[in-house]
Amino acid sequence: MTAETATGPRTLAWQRRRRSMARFWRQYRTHRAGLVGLAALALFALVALTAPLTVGSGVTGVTDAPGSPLQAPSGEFPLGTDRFGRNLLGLVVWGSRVSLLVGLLAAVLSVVIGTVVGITAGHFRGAYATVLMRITDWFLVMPALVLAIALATVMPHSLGTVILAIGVTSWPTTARLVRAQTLAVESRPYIERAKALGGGHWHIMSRHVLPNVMPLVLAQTTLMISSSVLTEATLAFLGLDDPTVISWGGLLQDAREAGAVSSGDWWYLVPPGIAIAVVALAFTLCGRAVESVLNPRLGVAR
Amino acid sequence: MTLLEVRNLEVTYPGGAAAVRGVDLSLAAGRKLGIAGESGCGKSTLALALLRLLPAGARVSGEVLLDGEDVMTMKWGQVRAVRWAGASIVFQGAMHSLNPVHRVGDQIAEPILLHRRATAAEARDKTGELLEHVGLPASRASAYPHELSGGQRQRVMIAMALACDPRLIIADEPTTALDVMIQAQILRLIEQLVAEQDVGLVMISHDLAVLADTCDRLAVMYAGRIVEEGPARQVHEDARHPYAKALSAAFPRIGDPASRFAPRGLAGDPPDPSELPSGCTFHPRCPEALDRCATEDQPLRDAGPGRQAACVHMGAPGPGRTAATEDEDARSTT
Amino acid sequence: MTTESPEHHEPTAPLLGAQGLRVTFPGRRGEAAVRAVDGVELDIRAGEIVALVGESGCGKTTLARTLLGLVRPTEGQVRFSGRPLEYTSRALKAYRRRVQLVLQDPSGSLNPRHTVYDAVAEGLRIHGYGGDERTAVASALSLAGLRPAERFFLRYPHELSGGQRQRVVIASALVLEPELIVADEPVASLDASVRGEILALLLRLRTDLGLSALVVTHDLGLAWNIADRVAVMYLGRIVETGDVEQVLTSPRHPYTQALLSVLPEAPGAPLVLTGEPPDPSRIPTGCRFHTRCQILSSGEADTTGVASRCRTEDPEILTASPAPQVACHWARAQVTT
Amino acid sequence: NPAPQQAQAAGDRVLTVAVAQSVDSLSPFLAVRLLSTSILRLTYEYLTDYDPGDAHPVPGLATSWKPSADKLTWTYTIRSDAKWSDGQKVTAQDAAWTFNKMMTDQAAATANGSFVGNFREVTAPSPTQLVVRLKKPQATMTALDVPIVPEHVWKKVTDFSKFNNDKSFPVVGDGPFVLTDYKADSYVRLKANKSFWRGAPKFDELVFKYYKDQDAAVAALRKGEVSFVAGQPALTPAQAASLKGQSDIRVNDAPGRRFYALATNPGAKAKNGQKFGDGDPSLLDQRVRHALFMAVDRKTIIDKVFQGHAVEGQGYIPPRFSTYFWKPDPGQELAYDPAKAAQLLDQAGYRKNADGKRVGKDGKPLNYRVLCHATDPNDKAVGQYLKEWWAKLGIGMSLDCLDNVTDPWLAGKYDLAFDGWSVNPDPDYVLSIHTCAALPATPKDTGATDNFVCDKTYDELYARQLAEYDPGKRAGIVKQMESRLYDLGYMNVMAYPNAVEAYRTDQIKSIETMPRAAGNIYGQDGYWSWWSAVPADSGDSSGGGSTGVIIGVVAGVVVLAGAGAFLARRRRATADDRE
Amino acid sequence: MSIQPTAPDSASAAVDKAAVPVPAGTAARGPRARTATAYLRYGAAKAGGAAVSLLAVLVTGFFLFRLIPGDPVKTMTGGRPVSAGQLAAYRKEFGLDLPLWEQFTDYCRKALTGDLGTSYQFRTPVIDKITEALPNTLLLTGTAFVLYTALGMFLGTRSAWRHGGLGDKLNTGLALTLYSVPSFWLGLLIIIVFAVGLGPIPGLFPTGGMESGGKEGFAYVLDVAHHLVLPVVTLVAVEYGQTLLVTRSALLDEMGSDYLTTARAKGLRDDLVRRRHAVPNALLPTVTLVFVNLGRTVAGVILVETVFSWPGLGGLFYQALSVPDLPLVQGLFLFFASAVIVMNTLADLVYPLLDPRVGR
Ligand SMILES: Nc1ncnc2c1ncn2[C@@H]1O[C@H](COP(=O)(O)OP(=O)(O)OP(=O)(O)O)[C@@H](O)[C@H]1O
Ligand SMILES: Nc1ncnc2c1ncn2[C@@H]1O[C@H](COP(=O)(O)OP(=O)(O)OP(=O)(O)O)[C@@H](O)[C@H]1O
Ligand SMILES: [Mg+2]
Ligand SMILES: [Mg+2]
Repeated sequence: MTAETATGPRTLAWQRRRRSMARFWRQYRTHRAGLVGLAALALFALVALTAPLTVGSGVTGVTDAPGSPLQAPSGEFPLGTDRFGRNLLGLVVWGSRVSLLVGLLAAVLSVVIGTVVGITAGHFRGAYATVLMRITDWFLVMPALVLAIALATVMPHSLGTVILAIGVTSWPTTARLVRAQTLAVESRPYIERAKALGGGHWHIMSRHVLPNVMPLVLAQTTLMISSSVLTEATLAFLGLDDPTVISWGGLLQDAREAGAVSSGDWWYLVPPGIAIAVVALAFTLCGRAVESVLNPRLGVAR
Repeated sequence: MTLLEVRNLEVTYPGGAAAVRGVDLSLAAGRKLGIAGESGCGKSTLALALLRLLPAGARVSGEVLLDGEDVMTMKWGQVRAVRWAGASIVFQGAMHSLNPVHRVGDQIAEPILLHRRATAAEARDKTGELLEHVGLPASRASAYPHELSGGQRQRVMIAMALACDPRLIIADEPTTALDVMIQAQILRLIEQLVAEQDVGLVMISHDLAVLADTCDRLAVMYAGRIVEEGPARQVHEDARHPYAKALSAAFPRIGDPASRFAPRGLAGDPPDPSELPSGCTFHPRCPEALDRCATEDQPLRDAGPGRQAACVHMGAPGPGRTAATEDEDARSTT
Repeated sequence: MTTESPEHHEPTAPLLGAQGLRVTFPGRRGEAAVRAVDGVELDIRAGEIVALVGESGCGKTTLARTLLGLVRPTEGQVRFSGRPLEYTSRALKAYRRRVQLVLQDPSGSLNPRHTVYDAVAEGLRIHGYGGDERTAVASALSLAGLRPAERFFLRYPHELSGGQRQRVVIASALVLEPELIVADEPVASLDASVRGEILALLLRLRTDLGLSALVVTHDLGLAWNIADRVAVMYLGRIVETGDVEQVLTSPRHPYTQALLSVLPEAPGAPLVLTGEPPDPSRIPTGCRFHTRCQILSSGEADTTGVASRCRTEDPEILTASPAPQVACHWARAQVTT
Repeated sequence: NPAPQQAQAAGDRVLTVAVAQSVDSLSPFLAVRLLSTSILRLTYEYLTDYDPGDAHPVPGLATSWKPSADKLTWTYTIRSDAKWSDGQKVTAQDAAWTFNKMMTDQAAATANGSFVGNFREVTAPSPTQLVVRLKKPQATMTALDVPIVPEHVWKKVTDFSKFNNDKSFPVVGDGPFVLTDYKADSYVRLKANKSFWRGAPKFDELVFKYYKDQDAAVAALRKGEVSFVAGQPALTPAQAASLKGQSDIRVNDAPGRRFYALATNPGAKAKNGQKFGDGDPSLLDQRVRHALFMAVDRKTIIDKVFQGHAVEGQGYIPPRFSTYFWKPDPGQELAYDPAKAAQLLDQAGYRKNADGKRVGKDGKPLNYRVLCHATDPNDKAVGQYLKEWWAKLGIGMSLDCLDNVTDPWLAGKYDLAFDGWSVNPDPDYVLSIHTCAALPATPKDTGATDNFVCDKTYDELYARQLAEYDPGKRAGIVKQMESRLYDLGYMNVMAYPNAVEAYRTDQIKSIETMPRAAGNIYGQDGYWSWWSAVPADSGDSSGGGSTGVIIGVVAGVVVLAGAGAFLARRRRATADDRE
Repeated sequence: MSIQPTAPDSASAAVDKAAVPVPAGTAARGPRARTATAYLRYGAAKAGGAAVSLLAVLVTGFFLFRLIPGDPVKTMTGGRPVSAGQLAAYRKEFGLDLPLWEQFTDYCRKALTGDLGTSYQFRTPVIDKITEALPNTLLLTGTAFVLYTALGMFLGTRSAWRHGGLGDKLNTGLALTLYSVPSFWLGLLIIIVFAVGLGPIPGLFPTGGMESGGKEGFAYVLDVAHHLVLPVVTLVAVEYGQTLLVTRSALLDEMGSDYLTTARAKGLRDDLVRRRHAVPNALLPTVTLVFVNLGRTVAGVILVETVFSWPGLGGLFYQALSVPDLPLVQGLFLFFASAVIVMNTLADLVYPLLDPRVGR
């Protein structure tokens, strides 16, 4: 009570945010799968962030590789060595940095484009929206992987290219979802009320639409990261990544190029694949949990 | 004999919401019982419980005797046989109670085929008849629900309820969300059909005035309980329970100078069924509450001939409700 | 006739007025245009509560929105304080400080992600309120009957009951200290027991603050409860208007009569109009009500000798004056004979 | 352990070879890819063949040949016992028609036009005599790798640029095998030509089966689905190692005919003197080129990247071609010596700055772009080593791995590039690509040049060897050319990768390698391997045994039936009372 | 790759339209005739939209691949020595000497007649290469599509009907896990285990390709089926999850519906309620997904085709890109995009036949 009575609007806002975070967390906690996903993500984030301390950039060096090529797992190399004799455990740990970074950036890029397009197309009707939605539809029918591969082939092989290729091809789903949500929000009476209060376009989009599509966007981002990680791995596997950068997909490609599949060198192939799958799964689980907490109508995790 | 006899019915939803808490009701064949109460007081839950239609997880106890047989202890097969053939329901919001992708004729014919094992042609004829009966051309059988207006859809629901000539019709807010004029049409239709076919009617509404006009007897529910029960007119015009009083005052009589510039309502908000107040659940809002109301639950007590009210001001708890009901049944309808 | 309301007979200049207002929506996919509002003259004076009643789809909401400047009229004009409403965004913004809207559905009218404080302060923020926001919000909330106001600041709409939500909506309208409130079905979605409290609040605001109000409703009882004047609308047109007591106790238009007769406690047999409410994209010629008119179908109009006029001649639009008026050939004939 | 599959039609002995490369065309006038040309080798006889022992020319369609004294007229005697598979006799006229077509029809010259570029006239005075008149002496006249086609079939072809020879089967030919069926990216089937003049092949059928994925091919070999896995690309060290341990499988790890090199952009220019491209100017300094190469530890590359399946690079021509193999003198050799490399760079004026980076003449740190083939794992692997080694020298490098390196390459937009060629028994071609004559006429043209090397001394030597019909003397000149190329430092051979391939010994009893002592099987200069392959007694590889099919189908049916039964049971359960 | 149904117009329209009651008067006069013309109008609108999309694809197909750096003719000749004159001749042959605008109109005109140009590397008409590989891709994707759709819908329905139960949890868990697995990786593992054979598991299936060759009649069919197993299993494993999840959530959404209570109140058995009322309604949004998936799967098998050496369009595309074989890439791109558009349009056209609320 005392805290509530003697506070200014700023503190109020802060309190409110803290409260809603707490409420969010309380509900999130009830989703066991979401918690598992979150724990896995925390673990991976920790591993990726501390990689310079734990394994160091030295693991990627080929000239001073510690082992001999393709050694099976042993005490010295828990996951064996790669074709240069590098420590695979270290590489998988180091690779998490690129895989997560690319996944994250590509997803953010894609979701940002999608959200901007979706909100504006939903808010402004008329020609602008029609054109925008035509473009969106057009991108939607483009086979995303085909387009991403084409883009990655046309542009120089680098991480930026991969991020761009994923981001540019995957936004339309978000745009459509956000637009649908925007339309739903805009049909709510409080928008009418805000207009009647004298609020302009910016006020309505920023104060009413955005906060209401945010849950969707957040959930969508999480899900999108999952698919971006997968797409990154796919592009890397197809050799469209920067070959000197270590990523999980790149490791898989290395493994395949080295003939690990037919030679039975499973330790080269299995860990990066599992890492990809676990991260993608973890993001998906978190995304679904977030989605069902923030937007129970979607009915995903009921 | 009584058509429907409900004894001490209780329903608790999985979240802990005690939606119906010890309801006793009875209804003779050919009579009309109104159940009033505000949103969330458990009216629909009660209706669903009568045919064991509540979602899995809801805990139900008590007895529902339909023609003397307890629905609660029947085997599922028997329950299904009772449904629609014994008692049918007209749901709140016909908009959503009809399957949007099936033609209305098929939906009406579905229970006929299911319970009567009639041939398809017979069922089709019957469907046409039913539609004509509720004032729709038989040709509308081929329409989809979305092609009908709200009033027409509600008529379809009523035709469907009549499909298997049930002995009891439960109408859960059949006219809510309809326009005044359509509402009047539908109410008239229901009254007429009930009179014609001699079926029992349980009509649920939040509009006390409507019920008072349509039904023989009226039960007012509050927080899952019946707080007042008696002949319809009397309950509406001269309520005993303070909640029923407030409710009936909320519907002003046009031309009554007392209500001009004097809207009347009840302070406070309806209780949350999962966190009911102690004692009499109405006491936090009650203008006449005594100290003991906060701790003591108030059972139904006699409140005049054929009337009961669950209020401390009514004197001693009443003996039995059945006798009084039977008495009152003699009263003719308006 | 009761005389509880002290101000309502004083002849003041209209605060808000509609002049020959027409709103037409283009038809969908080649269908006929929808004439939602089809020639309305209506004045609301300072301190007056006017009820607008009518069946669903008759154009009540559209009229209310047009009065607020949310819809531009196809024809006619809205006048506020004697000046026609301008539709530049600056003029609209200024106008919207003085006229506020309260909607039917309090749950929908509140952004689920804004706290009560935000919802109430929104208007202040939009209009760049210079004073102490917190105090303004608190006083608006207490005016609306939410006391102590601070207790509600951090609540989200879903933590409030329906009645409380509607109070928040009203508070957020009051915070800008408007002169007039347009309330579209303000209590339709509320429980019967809660309804009275909200209506009482509206009445109190009028007495305490001199606020005018246009209350849109389909509930005649509500008009009886709080309004000074009532306007009955049918298919985009006002067909009867006058003091509440007069119109509701001795209605003259067959439509008003039918509306009143179907009320549960109404004396006499209900006059149930047949058919669905007609469609505003196909307004009948002649009197717009003649297709459903019980007077016409019972032959009474014939007796009076107005039947053919009913079918062919559109009764003229009622003026904005507060005097009782009816747009019916038969009713007018009754008076003259 | 997998038992060899049973033949589906007893007696038909099929040799199945797993391949990855798509056929570009089956027309001898269009096909340039290794697989396509190998198939053409099998289906059309050439004038001459190479001896499987030491690759000297041996009779093919021509039983003998001889140049005129002025070195400008060559006369070939065409054998009279060769027949086309449709029964017609093969005559000198067929050969003359084939060459003339290539000389007169642009489209027909697409694939092998270079062979006839120096021809003045080709005639067939008699069915057994072919006469070729040259504009200039040409030492490669016994190495004309041109399939001779039947005139009576091919003269009906109107547009050679569009005709792919893959529509009507069997294809009329005169090689050891007859092409009987082809389905793009699925298989190529050939039947033994029982009336082949050199004798019928031992296998009845030869099938090239597609495994786009080499691991799949290796697995197929292991299971006996195929008899042979082509070493193109070579089996990876891991695959070779794992196959070596397996009984019934022999890994053929033979000296290859390729060299694997690091090419340097010498400043691309055209014959008209116009310069183009954007090669780093510092690379024009021989010391820099030498320094870069001296920082490359070839032994590590052999050990780590090739894991022993390659030989350390020295001269331009691989040791497999003993006649032309050359290696640098100890004094000339650019041995691995990072310290000396650094010294050389210092001398050349490329000193380290404060950050330890070597700075170019323009004051910017040196940073070379190395063009690499995205599809070649070795490029990427070696690239990583180069990057680290050169970083120690203070030179930056970025690896530009592209699917299509042709474009920047032809435009001269690179600093260094991974380069490699398969060398023919006659080295003329790989030598010619470094002559000034091979440069494009203008920047707009495409020349035959490899990486724009143009050196007077080298060109003189090249002209001399081409006119030298004495093999011994010619070899001497070729070695001098190699030495000159080595010193120039534009082509730095790092390794000669081995041809690593494998086959099932329970399906192939014996098969001829080339060279016979230690050589490759797939992609030979001739048809020796497939022609000579002897089936093992136990049977063949029929590819995808019927036992497997049966077991698979049975398993599928069992699973489906089980699932069906399960569902039926569940359905009955749900139909019961439940709400 | 999101888990949400990426429903095109129709699904959202279904919701919008349902909320707008159609005036009663209109339906009264001849509902049949009205719906038929309304459907035609709707269909025409959708087809028009599709035509616009196809045109847009055509334009992009042209300009996107003009972005590829370098000279297509030099690329095409693969670095073989060619004189400027010859290059010019090639340019002329492939129409590359014309101004861009004319190239474009020429290309459009030809594309509309099915002429997609000639492949640089195979020197055959692109359309021939596509028609050659298309049946193989269709066989693979078609089989997988039918299986994963059936499996996904079946399991999704079960999962939703018993949601919250152990079976549901296992089902969704497995679906989500497989959904997160890279398809190529799964393919490789499947090859190791079931084609190469691991430990006691014999390698029963071929490691790749589509046929052994040289078989005819039933033996051929059996042989192809045998080759089909592993790639199909891989595709089904990675794809069924989405269908399952979408079906499940659609059915869950539907399960709260009042009309299901009506159906049960009528005395219908539980499984009848499900079969007759819940599932058909819930599957409506899934239908769109199903069609869209079919279009996407055709374009999305690149990896699986690569891993299993399947001679289909995916492999062709990858091969074309690495040259790059401009006309082939362009042709395949057009083909893939058109496939998706056509499938989307089909979904839009089928939808109103299933759901009376849409498009009338
Ligand atoms: N499936 C459910 N699970 C949990 N609680 C429920 C469920 N259905 C209803 N309730 C709760 O039970 C109480 C009674 O609901 P019910 O629908 O019976 O009310 P009602 O009187 O019919 O209201 P209305 O007039 O709004 O229809 C409400 O508080 C509601 O929130
Ligand atoms: N934006 C619009 N576009 C087209 N038609 C509209 C629009 N808004 C309203 N209408 C039509 O105008 C008519 C009047 O609508 P309005 O909402 O004003 O009625 P109402 O009297 O408020 O009804 P209710 O009591 O149901 O709220 C209706 O037929 C409606 O369909
Ligand atoms: Mg209810
Ligand atoms: Mg309205």
